[in-house]
Amino acid sequence: MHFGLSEEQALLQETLRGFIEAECPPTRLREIFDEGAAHDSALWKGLAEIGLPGLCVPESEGGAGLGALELALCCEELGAGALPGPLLFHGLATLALREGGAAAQRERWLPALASGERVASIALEGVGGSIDDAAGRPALDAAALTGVARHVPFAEVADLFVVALMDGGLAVVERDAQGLVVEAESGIDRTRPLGTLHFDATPAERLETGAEAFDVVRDAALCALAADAFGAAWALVRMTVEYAKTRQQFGRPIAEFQSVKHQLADMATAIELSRGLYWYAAYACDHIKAEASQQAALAKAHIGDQAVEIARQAVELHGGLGFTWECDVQIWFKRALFDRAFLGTPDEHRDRAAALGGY
Amino acid sequence: MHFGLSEEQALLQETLRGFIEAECPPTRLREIFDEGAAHDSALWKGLAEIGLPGLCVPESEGGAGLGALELALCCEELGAGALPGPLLFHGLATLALREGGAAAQRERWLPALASGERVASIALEGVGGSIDDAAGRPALDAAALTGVARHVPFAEVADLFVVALMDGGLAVVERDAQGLVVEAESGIDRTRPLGTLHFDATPAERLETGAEAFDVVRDAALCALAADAFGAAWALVRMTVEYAKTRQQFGRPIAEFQSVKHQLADMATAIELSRGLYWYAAYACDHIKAEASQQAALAKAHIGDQAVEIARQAVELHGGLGFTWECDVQIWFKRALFDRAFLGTPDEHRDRAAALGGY
Amino acid sequence: MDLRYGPEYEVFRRELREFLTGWPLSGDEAALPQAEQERIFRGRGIDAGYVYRETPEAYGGSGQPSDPLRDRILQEEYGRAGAPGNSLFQGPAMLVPTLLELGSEEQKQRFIPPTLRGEMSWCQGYSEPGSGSDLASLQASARLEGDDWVLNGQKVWTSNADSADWMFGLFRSEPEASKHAGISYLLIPMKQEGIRVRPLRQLSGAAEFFEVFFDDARTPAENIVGQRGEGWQVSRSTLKHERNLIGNPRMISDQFDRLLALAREAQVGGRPALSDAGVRRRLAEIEGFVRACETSNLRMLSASIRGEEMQVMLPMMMTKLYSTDVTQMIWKLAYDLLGTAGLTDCEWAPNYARDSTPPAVVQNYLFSLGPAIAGGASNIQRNIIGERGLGLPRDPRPPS
Amino acid sequence: MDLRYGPEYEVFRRELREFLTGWPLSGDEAALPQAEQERIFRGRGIDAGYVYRETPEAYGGSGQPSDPLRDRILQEEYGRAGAPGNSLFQGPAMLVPTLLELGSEEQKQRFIPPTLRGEMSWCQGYSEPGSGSDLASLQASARLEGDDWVLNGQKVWTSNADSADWMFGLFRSEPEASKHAGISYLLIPMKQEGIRVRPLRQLSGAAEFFEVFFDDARTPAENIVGQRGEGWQVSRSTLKHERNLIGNPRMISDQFDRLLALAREAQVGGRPALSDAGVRRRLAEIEGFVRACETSNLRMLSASIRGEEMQVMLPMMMTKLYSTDVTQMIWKLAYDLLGTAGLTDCEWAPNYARDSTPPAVVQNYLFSLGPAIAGGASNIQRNIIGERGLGLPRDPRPPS
Repeated sequence: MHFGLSEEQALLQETLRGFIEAECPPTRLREIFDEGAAHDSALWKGLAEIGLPGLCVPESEGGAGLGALELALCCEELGAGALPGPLLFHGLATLALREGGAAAQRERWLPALASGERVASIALEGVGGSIDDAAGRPALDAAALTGVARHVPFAEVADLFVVALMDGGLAVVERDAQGLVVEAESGIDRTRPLGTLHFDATPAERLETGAEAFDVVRDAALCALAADAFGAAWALVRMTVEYAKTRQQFGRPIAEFQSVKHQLADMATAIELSRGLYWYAAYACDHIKAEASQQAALAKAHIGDQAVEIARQAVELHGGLGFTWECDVQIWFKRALFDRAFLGTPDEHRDRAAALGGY
Repeated sequence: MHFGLSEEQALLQETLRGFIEAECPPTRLREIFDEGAAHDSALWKGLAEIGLPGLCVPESEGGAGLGALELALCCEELGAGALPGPLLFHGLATLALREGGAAAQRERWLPALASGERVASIALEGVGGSIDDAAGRPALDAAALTGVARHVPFAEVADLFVVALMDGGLAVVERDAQGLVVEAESGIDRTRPLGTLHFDATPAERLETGAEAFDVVRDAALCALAADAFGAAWALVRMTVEYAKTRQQFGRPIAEFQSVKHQLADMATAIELSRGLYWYAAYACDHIKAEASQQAALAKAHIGDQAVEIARQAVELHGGLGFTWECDVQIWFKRALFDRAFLGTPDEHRDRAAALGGY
Repeated sequence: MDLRYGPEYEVFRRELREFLTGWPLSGDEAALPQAEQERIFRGRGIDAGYVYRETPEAYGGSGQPSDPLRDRILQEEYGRAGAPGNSLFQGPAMLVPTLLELGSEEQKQRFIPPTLRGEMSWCQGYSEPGSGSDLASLQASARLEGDDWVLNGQKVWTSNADSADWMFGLFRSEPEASKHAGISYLLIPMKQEGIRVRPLRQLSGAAEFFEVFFDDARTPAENIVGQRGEGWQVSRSTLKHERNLIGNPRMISDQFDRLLALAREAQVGGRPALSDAGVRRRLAEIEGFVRACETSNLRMLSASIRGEEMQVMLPMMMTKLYSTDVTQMIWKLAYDLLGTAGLTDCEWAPNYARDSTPPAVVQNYLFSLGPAIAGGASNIQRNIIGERGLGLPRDPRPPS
Repeated sequence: MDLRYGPEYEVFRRELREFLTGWPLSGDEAALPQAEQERIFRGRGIDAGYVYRETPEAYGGSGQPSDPLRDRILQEEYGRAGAPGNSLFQGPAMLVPTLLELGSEEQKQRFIPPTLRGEMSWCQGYSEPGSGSDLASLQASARLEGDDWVLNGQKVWTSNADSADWMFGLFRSEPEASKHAGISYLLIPMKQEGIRVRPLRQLSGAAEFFEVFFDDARTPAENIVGQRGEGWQVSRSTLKHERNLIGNPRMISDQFDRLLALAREAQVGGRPALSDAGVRRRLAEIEGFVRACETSNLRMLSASIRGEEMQVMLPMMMTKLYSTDVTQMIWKLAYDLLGTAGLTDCEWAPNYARDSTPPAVVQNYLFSLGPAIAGGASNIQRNIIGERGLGLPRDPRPPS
């Protein structure tokens, strides 16, 4: 019995953390953020060198064969560094192919995704606005896809999309397929741009067991977003602690004011004690299927809310500076807003958790 | 245009405040509270001497002819002093008779109620548990009342009850009417004991325009409870401010700890700025009928919640002492709990306010 | 208590409404540039005794006696008509009252009339990067050299610094004096070589504020309001005027109305948001706070009508802290109601606002974080309420 | 990460369950008084190596090596069976570990075995009316007179003071020494003339605690644990043991289960509470906090199994503050679900609890206010988290 990270898992986090510190420190992050060019090919290449695009790809297709937990652990680091790039969504797409693809489909697509040669993304939201609302999703008729998918991360960059279908299944669409028009959205989080996909009889291939894979991908996605928000929230706490130690007002660092100290203690407590929530939910995705959907919904809702509340307080504690574009707090704040809203708000997932929990 | 107290209204509050300070200081309050004998006849007589039982009784029947606003202003003082006794409910009963009674009914009952010679109470809740749910209330067949009314204040003391009926009307029942059994409840607030009335073909008289009067009494009651909670909450803030100034820990008064100071500032702000809410709602009961029901529901819900939250913090700031029976904080805490739950919880009144507000 | 306005005021309101039918302008005037139209209509308001009511006619106001209830009616009716009345710009709203109270006769004559006519525009130079809630620690300096003040340093959070003709600001003129005693209140022409203005982008992406850098900028020695070293007191007087503006009573209520309108259009879990018990209850909970703001405001207005401001000192101290929180509540729920549309900036724009150009909810949500910071952080407000309002002891101070 | 217990522990659990089928007792033993039955079954647990596992056999324990996972399994299975295992009374739970660490050999032999057998009962004398969160300021005094300590002063919040045979407590023995250095840790017989015990009624009306008054009470000089003036350190060791008891992992979850059961029975606005979107959402919100507690607990258990407590210092500091809040959330909603039934104390008692004597929700609600106060107020916890956990500077201290 061990509810903690194995050496391999800890090493995975350390490696990614080290990579982000070296390759995307706040100065570089700021450049990417201000340019709005969130897919930095050098960063992606670096991630590929440490094998991360293949994290969830089976070893037989050139990946590391790991699961939702390891993906979430990586996402904590992505959130902590607010790393721009499609890794989270790419990981989910590979998971979808692994779980839903026939052998031939896996062999056809996964190797190039594992190596990072090609980038994949997910398109789970139609025009209905609710994650389980299939009616608004694109429909696949024979091999032709028609409809609209909104809020697709890195829509302008990905080579491949895993698209949720009106009938509950999943399909794969290539970027250059006929009749696919990509429209950029003005997303709130510049580290992860969004777009709308318009399909007009676009050639697409149905994944063999897509309906089952949808549940797996959705639950893993909720855990990954919770983990990203967790990492972002802790980064905000650390940033604000450092600021409070140095910012002087009334002749002393504001950290000496008890109300500031207590606010920081409450922020740290709220986030630190929710770590196990995402750990457990992600572990359940891999090993305790019966609990996975409810735990993932709870983790997404809970950590999404906590992270945005922490971000709000981080802005406030940074004073006027926190309200500026210059201050890095905004980068993580918007990261947390994205994690909270993407694939459904906390209220929506609480409604799901209540139903899944039998109450 | 004057949204403030007239000289007469201010004098009314001062007079009652002075009376309570003189006749029911904390020492006397504590005796009454520990004995559980909340109807103190000397106190009632004193209130009668300053005319308060007749506050809402028309001048023609020996009262002061005032309205829901003046009743609420008095209730603020009752709450501030946690004064034991039936004045609030008696006032509402006289309001019901005034609004719902035919001339003969008013002449028959109001004079003795105005003078304080007899005590009245209200029985608005049946077994349904919701203030607007008439189905659970007692039914009047000819002049015989059958059914159960719960949570009737001073059920064992009142000479007269105004009872809400299943058909939406109101009836008057005398204490010694045949077939009326009074069962004491173990109420949470020892300053205002409760009982259940069991009617078995009990003689009762229907008020002429009871259905209209019910709405008036309900709205006035919600304002009165909001005002009582308002007074109780401010008393708790004052009490806690005084305690924080004197209680020493770590070599200084705890009021010097910034987090304590800020907590007190938040408590005071939450309550002080809701004063206008009860003022306005009560004024609306008297003068702007169209707004009365919604404003009263909002005031009851809002102030009820704020007062209990303030009470919770008052307990916490009093430390171990606050958790004891000895400490007077508990008296006001339970007063606030009563005001919050009696005639419906905040959630219920928010549901009503939403419907009344057209959303 | 009596919420009726009384016949005299009803007449005033009726006449005012009649007057306001003159806006928007018609005929040839309707073709003039917007700013010119506003100038014309504001001038008519001054002539009619509706605008800049208490400023003497000699300085370009309409010289009416103080009457907070007329002020309220004016605010309500001008607001309803969307007509240009008292300018909310910092010149007319903050500098003019300060000059009327503490300026020299020459300063009054020179600055007030063009400011009220909108021909001279102002920005405020108070905050600095190192001096936010602890404003008195400001470092920007003024040194008297011959007949000029020579200014160096930096100001921040300055609205309209790019367009303003003049700044009223606080500068440290007596470096040897104690913190509060070394500050002077100066009037500075903005269009000069020693002043550089840079837009300050907010986290929402908008740039409504500026940074102002002084590098041997100059202003004539006589452009000081009050005495050397008394600038802190002078600025408190300005802040008093700011606080005395009880504010638009509808400000919070308007935001709540927009929230309600949004809720009528929004969906939660695929169903209309208003059919959801949880949403309705959150709305009613917020309405409780909104009505608390509204009625507190009404109470302060009443006290001010009767000259009983001292009786409402406590609610006056509390109002900013409270309305800041309530504004955040409103936009937090609005943001939630967007659902995944909250992922994008400007996608959602149903007809939820009164005006024709509704700013995006996301922008409002982000902007609602500002007031907790601006003009004295919420924690400072709590100190003031605790110490001045409740009589609690001051924090222990570190050795200075 | 691996939440399976592994074969060795599955065997342990199977054997334990088999053993626990022996409770309740049967046959003639079932007729014995309850306390006697518990004593018998606890003795069997000691013999089987399940109870007081780490206490040496010489002192009446079962002398097993430390194994937090076995401890957890024991907690779970004893809890499920409702069987008497490790006593949670303060003697076995707090004094015994302290004596094992810091007591003299004579003290261990004299006090531990009868305490574990339940033949010697204890109460704790720490808090005083003037010394709550600032415990080290305590004033109750111990003066060595010949061969006895002579005790004066008052203790408060003492559970079981009416029935306990002995008290372990803190007394100021060196009045000249500094605050923390003047305290001794003494063992005191309760049944003596100089000690008076008075029940302390809580705001809920229950009297689960006592005040203890010392008026020249006495205890022999040798009944001191550790050295004179070192009582503060000795008591920290006791508190360490208290903290090391990570606590019943199901404590918060059990309360949430009771809330859910209540929600299944309750009505809101005349309809089943669970059909109300707002109620369901509040429940799910609380469940998020509950699962956070549960999984944090699991994490701390894991760290303790692997001897890596230092890696979870931060969550360990935070747990009390957090679970206090969560408990309040649970009972606040429960109280709300009562509706107007919350006006009366004991009216509502559906089958919402596992045990046969459900305490009223109102009582639980009132009781849930306690933990924020007891054992170090929440504000003190926040100071600790801020200073020790996040490395923030200490508050400025007043001149002492």
